[in-house]
Amino acid sequence: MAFEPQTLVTMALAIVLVPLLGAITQIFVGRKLPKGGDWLAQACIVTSAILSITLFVKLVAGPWDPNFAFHSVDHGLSWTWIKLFDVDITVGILFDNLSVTMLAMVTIIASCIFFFSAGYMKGDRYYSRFFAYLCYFCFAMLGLIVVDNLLFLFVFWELVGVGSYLLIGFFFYEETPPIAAMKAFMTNRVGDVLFMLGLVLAWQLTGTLSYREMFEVIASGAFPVAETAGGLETHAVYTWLGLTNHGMLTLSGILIFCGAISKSAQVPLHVWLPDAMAGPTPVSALIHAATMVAAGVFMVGRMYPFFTPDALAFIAGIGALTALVGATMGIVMWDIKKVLAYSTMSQLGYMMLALGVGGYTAGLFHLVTHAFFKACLFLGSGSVIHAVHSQDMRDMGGLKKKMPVTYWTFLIATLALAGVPCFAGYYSKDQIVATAMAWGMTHGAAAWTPFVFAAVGAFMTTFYMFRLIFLTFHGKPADEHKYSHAHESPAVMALPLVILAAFAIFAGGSINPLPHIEHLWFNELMPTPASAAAAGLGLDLHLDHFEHNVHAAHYPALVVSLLAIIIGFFMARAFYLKKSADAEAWRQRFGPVHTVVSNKYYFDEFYNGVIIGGLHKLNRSLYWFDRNIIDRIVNTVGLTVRFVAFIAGLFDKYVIDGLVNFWRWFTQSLSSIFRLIQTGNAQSYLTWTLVGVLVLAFVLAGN
Amino acid sequence: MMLFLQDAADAATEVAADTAVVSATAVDIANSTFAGNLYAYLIVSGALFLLGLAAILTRRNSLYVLMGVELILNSANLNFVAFARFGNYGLDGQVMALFVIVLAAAEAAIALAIVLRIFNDFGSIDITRTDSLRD
Amino acid sequence: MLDFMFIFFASLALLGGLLMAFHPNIVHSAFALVAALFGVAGLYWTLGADFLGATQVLLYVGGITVLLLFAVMLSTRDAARISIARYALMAPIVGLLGAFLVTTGKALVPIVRAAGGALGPTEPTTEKIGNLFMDPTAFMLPFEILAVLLLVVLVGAITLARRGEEDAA
Amino acid sequence: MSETLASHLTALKPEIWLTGTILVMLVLDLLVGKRSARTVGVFGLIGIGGAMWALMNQSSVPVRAFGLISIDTYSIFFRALIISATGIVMLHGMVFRGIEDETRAEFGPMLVGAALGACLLVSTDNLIMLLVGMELLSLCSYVMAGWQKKERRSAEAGLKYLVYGAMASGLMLFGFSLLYGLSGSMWMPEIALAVSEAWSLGDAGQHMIVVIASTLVFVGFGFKISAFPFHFWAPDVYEGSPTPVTSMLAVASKTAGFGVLIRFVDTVYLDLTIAEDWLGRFGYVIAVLAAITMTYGNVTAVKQNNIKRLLAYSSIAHAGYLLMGVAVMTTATVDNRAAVGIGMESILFYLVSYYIATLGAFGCAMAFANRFGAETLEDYEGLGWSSPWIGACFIIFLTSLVGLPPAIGLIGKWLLFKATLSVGLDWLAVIAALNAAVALFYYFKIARALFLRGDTDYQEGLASKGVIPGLAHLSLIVLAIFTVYFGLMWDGIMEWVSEAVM
Amino acid sequence: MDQLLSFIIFSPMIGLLAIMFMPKGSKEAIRAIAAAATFVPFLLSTILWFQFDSSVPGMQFVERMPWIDALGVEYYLGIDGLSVPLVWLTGLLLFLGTFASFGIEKGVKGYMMLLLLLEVGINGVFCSLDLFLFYVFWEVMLLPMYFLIGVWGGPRREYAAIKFFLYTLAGSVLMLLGIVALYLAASGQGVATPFSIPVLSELVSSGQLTGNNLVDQGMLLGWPYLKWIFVVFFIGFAIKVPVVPFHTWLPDAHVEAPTPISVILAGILLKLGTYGILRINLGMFPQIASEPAIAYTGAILGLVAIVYGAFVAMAQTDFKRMVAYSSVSHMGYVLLGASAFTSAGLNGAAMQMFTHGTSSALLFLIVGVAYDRAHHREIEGFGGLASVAPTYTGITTIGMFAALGLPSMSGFISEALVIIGTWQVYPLLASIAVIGIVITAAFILWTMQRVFLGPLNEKYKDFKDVTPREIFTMAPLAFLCVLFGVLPMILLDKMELAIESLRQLLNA
Repeated sequence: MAFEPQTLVTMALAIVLVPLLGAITQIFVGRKLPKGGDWLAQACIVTSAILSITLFVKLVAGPWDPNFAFHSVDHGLSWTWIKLFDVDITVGILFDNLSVTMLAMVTIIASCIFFFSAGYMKGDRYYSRFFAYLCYFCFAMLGLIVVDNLLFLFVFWELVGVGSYLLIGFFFYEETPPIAAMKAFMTNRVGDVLFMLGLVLAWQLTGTLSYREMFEVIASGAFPVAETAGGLETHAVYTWLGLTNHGMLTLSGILIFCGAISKSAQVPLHVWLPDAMAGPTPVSALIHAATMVAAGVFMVGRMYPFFTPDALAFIAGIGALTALVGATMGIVMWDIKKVLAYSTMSQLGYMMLALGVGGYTAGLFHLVTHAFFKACLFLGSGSVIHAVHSQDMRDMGGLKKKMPVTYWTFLIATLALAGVPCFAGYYSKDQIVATAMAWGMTHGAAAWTPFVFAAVGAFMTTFYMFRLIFLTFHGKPADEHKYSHAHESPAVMALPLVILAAFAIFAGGSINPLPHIEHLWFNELMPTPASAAAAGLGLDLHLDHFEHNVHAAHYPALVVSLLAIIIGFFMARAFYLKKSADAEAWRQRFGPVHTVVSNKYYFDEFYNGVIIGGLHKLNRSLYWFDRNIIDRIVNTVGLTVRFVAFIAGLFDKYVIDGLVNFWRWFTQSLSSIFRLIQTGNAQSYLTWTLVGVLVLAFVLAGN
Repeated sequence: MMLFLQDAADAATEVAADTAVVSATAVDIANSTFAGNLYAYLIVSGALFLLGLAAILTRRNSLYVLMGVELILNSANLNFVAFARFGNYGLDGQVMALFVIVLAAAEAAIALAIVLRIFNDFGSIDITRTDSLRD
Repeated sequence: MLDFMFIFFASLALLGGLLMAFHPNIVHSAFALVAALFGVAGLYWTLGADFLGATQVLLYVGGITVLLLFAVMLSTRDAARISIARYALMAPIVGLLGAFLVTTGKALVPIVRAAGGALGPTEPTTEKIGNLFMDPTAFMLPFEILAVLLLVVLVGAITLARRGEEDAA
Repeated sequence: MSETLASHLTALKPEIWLTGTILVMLVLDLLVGKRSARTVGVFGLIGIGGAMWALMNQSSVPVRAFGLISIDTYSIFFRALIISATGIVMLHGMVFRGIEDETRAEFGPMLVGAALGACLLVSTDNLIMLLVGMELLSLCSYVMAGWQKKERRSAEAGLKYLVYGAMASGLMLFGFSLLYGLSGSMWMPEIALAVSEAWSLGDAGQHMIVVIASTLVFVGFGFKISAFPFHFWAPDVYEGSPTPVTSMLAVASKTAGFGVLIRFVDTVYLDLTIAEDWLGRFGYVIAVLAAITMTYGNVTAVKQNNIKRLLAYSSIAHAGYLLMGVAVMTTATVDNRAAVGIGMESILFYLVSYYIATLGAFGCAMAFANRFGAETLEDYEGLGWSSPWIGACFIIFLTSLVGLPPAIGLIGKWLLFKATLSVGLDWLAVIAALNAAVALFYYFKIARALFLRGDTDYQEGLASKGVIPGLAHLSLIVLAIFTVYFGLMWDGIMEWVSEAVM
Repeated sequence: MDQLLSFIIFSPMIGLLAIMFMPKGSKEAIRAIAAAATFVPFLLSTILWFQFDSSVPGMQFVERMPWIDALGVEYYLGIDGLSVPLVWLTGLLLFLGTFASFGIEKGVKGYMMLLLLLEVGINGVFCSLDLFLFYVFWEVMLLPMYFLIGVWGGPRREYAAIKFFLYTLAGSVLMLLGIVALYLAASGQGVATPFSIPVLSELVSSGQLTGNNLVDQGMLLGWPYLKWIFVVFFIGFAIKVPVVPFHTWLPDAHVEAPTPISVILAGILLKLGTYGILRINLGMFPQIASEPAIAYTGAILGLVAIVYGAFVAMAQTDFKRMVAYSSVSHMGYVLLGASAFTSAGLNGAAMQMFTHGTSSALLFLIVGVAYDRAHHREIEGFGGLASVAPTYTGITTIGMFAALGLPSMSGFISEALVIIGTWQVYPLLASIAVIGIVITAAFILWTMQRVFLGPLNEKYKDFKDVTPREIFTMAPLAFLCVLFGVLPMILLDKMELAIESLRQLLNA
């Protein structure tokens, strides 16, 4: 161990809290600092980056130990956050290869983006606030990575959501960004509460929320709390649902995965991601491409031993579907950022798919590599947008000459994304396709779907990326005016592009196009963890068989991938560079399909019309119900009174507010009747009195 | 008016001494059909009571109401005296009657003062017309 | 002799009462009331209440005379009007009360007779009553209070009436 | 004999003080005349204070005076209420603008006369004394009701009160005569013996005597306490009378009425030999009357616009509540007289709470009438802002009348309800509870008018400067403080009450 | 400081008296006195907070002396972990509320006096251990509140005030019934102090008090006597909470009440209902409360409040009404958590009482700021305020996020604890309850977006940002929202022992 536990924890805290400090400083005094305090924010994130890289070098690159894990809890370094009779939430730091790598990746990308932003956001009205938000986001994201506890992951999970909300809605004075921000937050909220339910269920099953303890409990097969939980409803509901421990574990896994569905923009909760592009481009690069959206994948990776095979299959299915759906939509978009957004969605689908089919390493590997090249792509697009002040690709073209740095870095990242051999993306993506194929081979029939989707997706990826490149950088400028004003971005923006492009090439850790998978750095460091769920439930995963198939699938999958890339590239070239094929004609040919896809499969319409519209209707009816029924039922003696009031028509104005008025009406009517006696005529008083005397006498005399 | 009442009290004592001649002997009473019969007195008192009520209930002039009350008081007094006499109850009944007579006189004095005010204010002493206080 | 006295005074009282209650003219009614009260005074005498009877005559007749004077002064014709409806209303009330009184009286008589036994001769009461009024253990207190009452009430009545005169002026 | 007389008189010191006060005031009236009506009033206050002082010094050992009066804790309790209320009313009468200055000096003797009558009324157990006391009270009240010179409604109130009162006392007297015939005595304990004998041994005819006599006697008491159906005079008279007189009627007169009613019921009907059959029947009627009275009072009050009239109906309603206690008393049996104590205790306590709050409420009504000539709810709008102290006091009194904490009214109601429930008259308690809900409406109509309606700007009213008006206002504040203080610390009152019950 | 509680309760009375003798016109002096008079109990309750020993179970700072011997009423005060945070919150909110009231110009004197009286009542309720005393204090709050709404309220204040009054009065009448019934049963058994909460709790939970002496076999109309009392108490408190069918007074009262009064109403008064449920319904009748059917009913009522309140809140166009309905929703968590009888659930419920006290108070202050400047509260009528009022928007963001239960804000802890605690017993209800979380987030963000974000509404281009005084009233609450979100144990630690003993009682 290179560091004392104490030091490690201090470093971890520094990594997480320094950006928070930056955020707080920025929000309160940022405006008063020279240059809007951007240097301060940059200093903060660079500090984190340096620390993270140090950790990476010392902990990961140094010992190179696949089993490395540092639990600060083991060293008595933990913080008891909540301790009640039956709730004990103690949080500590968890460093293992995954988290340290993630830390390094996030801080590096974030640093690049911080610098890029200094150029991109220059002169913005809320310049310093932007850095405050960015810092805040980094704090949350880094916190999410280092904690050893699912609840805290959830806490930071939500906080990154807030960061995202603030940043998407950064141009809050415009019409759409706030709405997009709200949409993002709300969509995430839906997933998050399901996540929370899953979390609660997991907590009930295992009695803890610490990753390691959870896995241990599950692996031991003892579900202490689940078995002892009594209560009127629990038993009935579980019995009714026929839920066994297995079922509950699967349910819990799926619910937890629901969090990832929204956070990582998986179908059907992906709708927020394209809209989130309303935020500033650096934000899209950092949050909606490299880090936050990947948090879902990270979480699934973290919780990997927890998922039962059924849950994993579900994950794979959702991932595959997302990969394909995202890619199809990427093809038809004209907005440069939207294309990238759908591409991100599709790639996240790949990662999920990989995790689902058992390609733990492949999925996470893709997470890391993708982060770099997608960040690079977004920053490149930001550079372009910065130059032409438009996001529509139909306004661009021929920018290659004007913006060489942007072009080349963009191209490198595109190649990486397409999975062209030797580039970082190739290694991870290839593994994914291979694993998917192996899964198909192992489980047969329907299990081939992920592979098919992945392959088709790979083709589409290449197609839309080159479509993007050709439309933007090649060909003739579509808008001469914009073209003439376009220029290469300043160094502060260009340099990050170059750095990220470098990572896009080298992050794979190899430039050997035919590597031995086991020897890729990532595979060496992060082997697939043993499934605790399977151990606990006593399931046989046929891992040997699967391993064998992965090996077997390696080369066939490579061939398929390459074919897809080549076909994709040439088709794109034909349509958009050479114009040898008429894109419009093909579009006509696929008319209905195109309509559906370019309308994003009508997801938004469905949500807006059916869910949100329905919700509003429901709300309004409930409010009506509240004012008109509950208020009155409780207030009035009942509807009967109201009915009578209506019929009589005499006093319905008195029934405005129930009991108060009804009672008032009642007593007042009675009062009016009683008052009739009080005529002011003393003689009649005397008469009444004597009548009273008689009645009294009769009553008293009677038996 | 005060003087008048005091005079009246003095005069009453004198008259009472004179009327002692009509006081009856035991023999007289034993021989009398009506005067020795409590029923007879009760019937008279009851009738007066009812007549008083009738006046109160039927007449609109407020003075009638007062006169009706006088009748009722007298009927009660008659009861007191008759019971005292026939039940050999002592003088309490008569004392009560005496008090009632004086009280009734005082009441009448107030009644007249008030009726006078009513007549001034309302221009009528019709009891059914003084109904400005009502619901 | 007593019977005669009784019949005479009782008739006087009853007839006076009847007239008072039902005569349309208030002046006649007032005189009828005087007669009735006088009749009652006579009945007191037949009962041996000599002092009481005398007081009745002097005080009541005096008081009622004053009352009458004002009544004549003040009464208006419409006030004397009698409404048939009121009689209709009055009849059952008075009738029922009368029935109650009859049953009550019937039950009372034997009780009183039993308590009284054979009737003794009547005696002059003036002195006894005077003694009672001066006896602290008998009726001294109410008697004195009555004095206070008369004082206060008459001051009050005068105040009320005087202001009435001022108003009228 | 003179020694005896002296000892009799010693027992009646407060009454002597009162009588002396009447005489002094009358003489002073002649001496200082119209110029200084308030001087007369001050002497009246001093006299009442003296009476109060004498009363407080009376020993709680029962004494009989003049063979007719029993001076015991019970009568001390009632007389304390009556005399102190008279003092406050006197104070208010001295400042009330409705009473003309030229007759203000004579007003005092009337008031004290009424108080004297009331004191005697609650202390005696002899029918003759009872009649004299009641008539003294009534006659003075008739005069006072018609006191206001320029107000023809006052004359009307006087007439109505007189007519009604005269007939009621006539009927009561007739009832007395029947009781006398039955028992041969004017003394309640002896009457009690005769009544119980007549009921337990007698036939239907003898029962009828008891029934008719009781009914007629109850007319007289019911008139004083304004219980249904003998309440008809109350709204009209309360509205028409000068406000201090109204509070006198509502407080002292009603208190005295209850004092004598309870004594009568306790002595005559609750005698140990009384047949339970009668008591049950009588108690049932009382309970029904209580229910009707409170319901009638509360419900009719809802539509009232004139504050005094509204308070009059509320006072009728309170009579209903108080009758609940009488109903509780009647549930006592030969073996178990506990209910008498419970019932009496609750009535007496309620009377205290009623006394404070009603005096206060009418006092506030008087203050508003004085300053702004306000009589109706419309007149009252926004006045709370112009006279915040009085307004706040008014609210406190209303709180107490409704029976909300922290005012003493709550405790009074609590005790009454508790008593009612404890003897099994559940239905009565339920009706009373419903009534409390109705009562909220009209009480808060006043509160609403005072503070929530109208503009909140300060309205210029007639200022009343000087010591006496200051004292009058102070009396309201003191009463308000009492309302809350005794609402929280009612131990003392409770002790006093249970002592009075013996 | 043996009489610390009495000092806390009655110290505002000194200010009240002082104000009483101030001339009507000297508003500034009156405000200053009021601020000082609310600061004293705040300071004292802060001392109380630190003096309170959370490692000792049971009541602390007990003051006990006979009051009304005839009935066995005592002056009996004491606090445990359940009441300490609420007492402190009362001190804080009244103090801040006084500052927030500085803007009120009409009838300052009366207003401040009523406010101080209100504080006396509230603190009294939280500290009373004698039912009679409890009831007296409970009612002491009623009238000041009625007037504060009815006099200083909005256009329909009268209606709202009367509605508030009638509802809460109905509640307190029911409560009184319960108290009387308990008293009758206890005093019938010769209990010397038949109003004492600890004594009664002991008797009831040990089965010594059954009402057998009053009704045959302790049964009344087919139910145990005590169950009736339980129900009566429950409804009485439920009206105050308010639980859904009885909640309609709340929006009206809130909408019409002046801002500081809304703050106090939402921040503390609603807690009185849940406090009563925890202290009396659960603490005194554990056997009845833990009957499955009753517990489940309570949980369902809580659930309905959560979901229904959130849905209805979303339909609101009036900013304040929306916040009011959100209170209905949030208070539902308390009931839901309290009905689960798990440690997490009960702790969550208790904590929710506090956290909702801070967050809803903050929200009402926020609404008040908008209303002060714009004189309306239509959500649609604003827009883009963030451009002109950044500080205001910042504080609002914290308040809103606290209300929607964002992790790191206090609301999250309590809601999560409630969900965790509920899930153990009622997984179905817990799963439905999360709908409330989603909807809450929806309407809060939606409001945020319509009021603060988007293009600036030109009408409000001169919208002033918050003044230092307003910041002073809001910032502490915002700070608390974050503080207890990050360090929940500060609060939970105080409550834990009290809750744990309650839990053991319920699960016995």
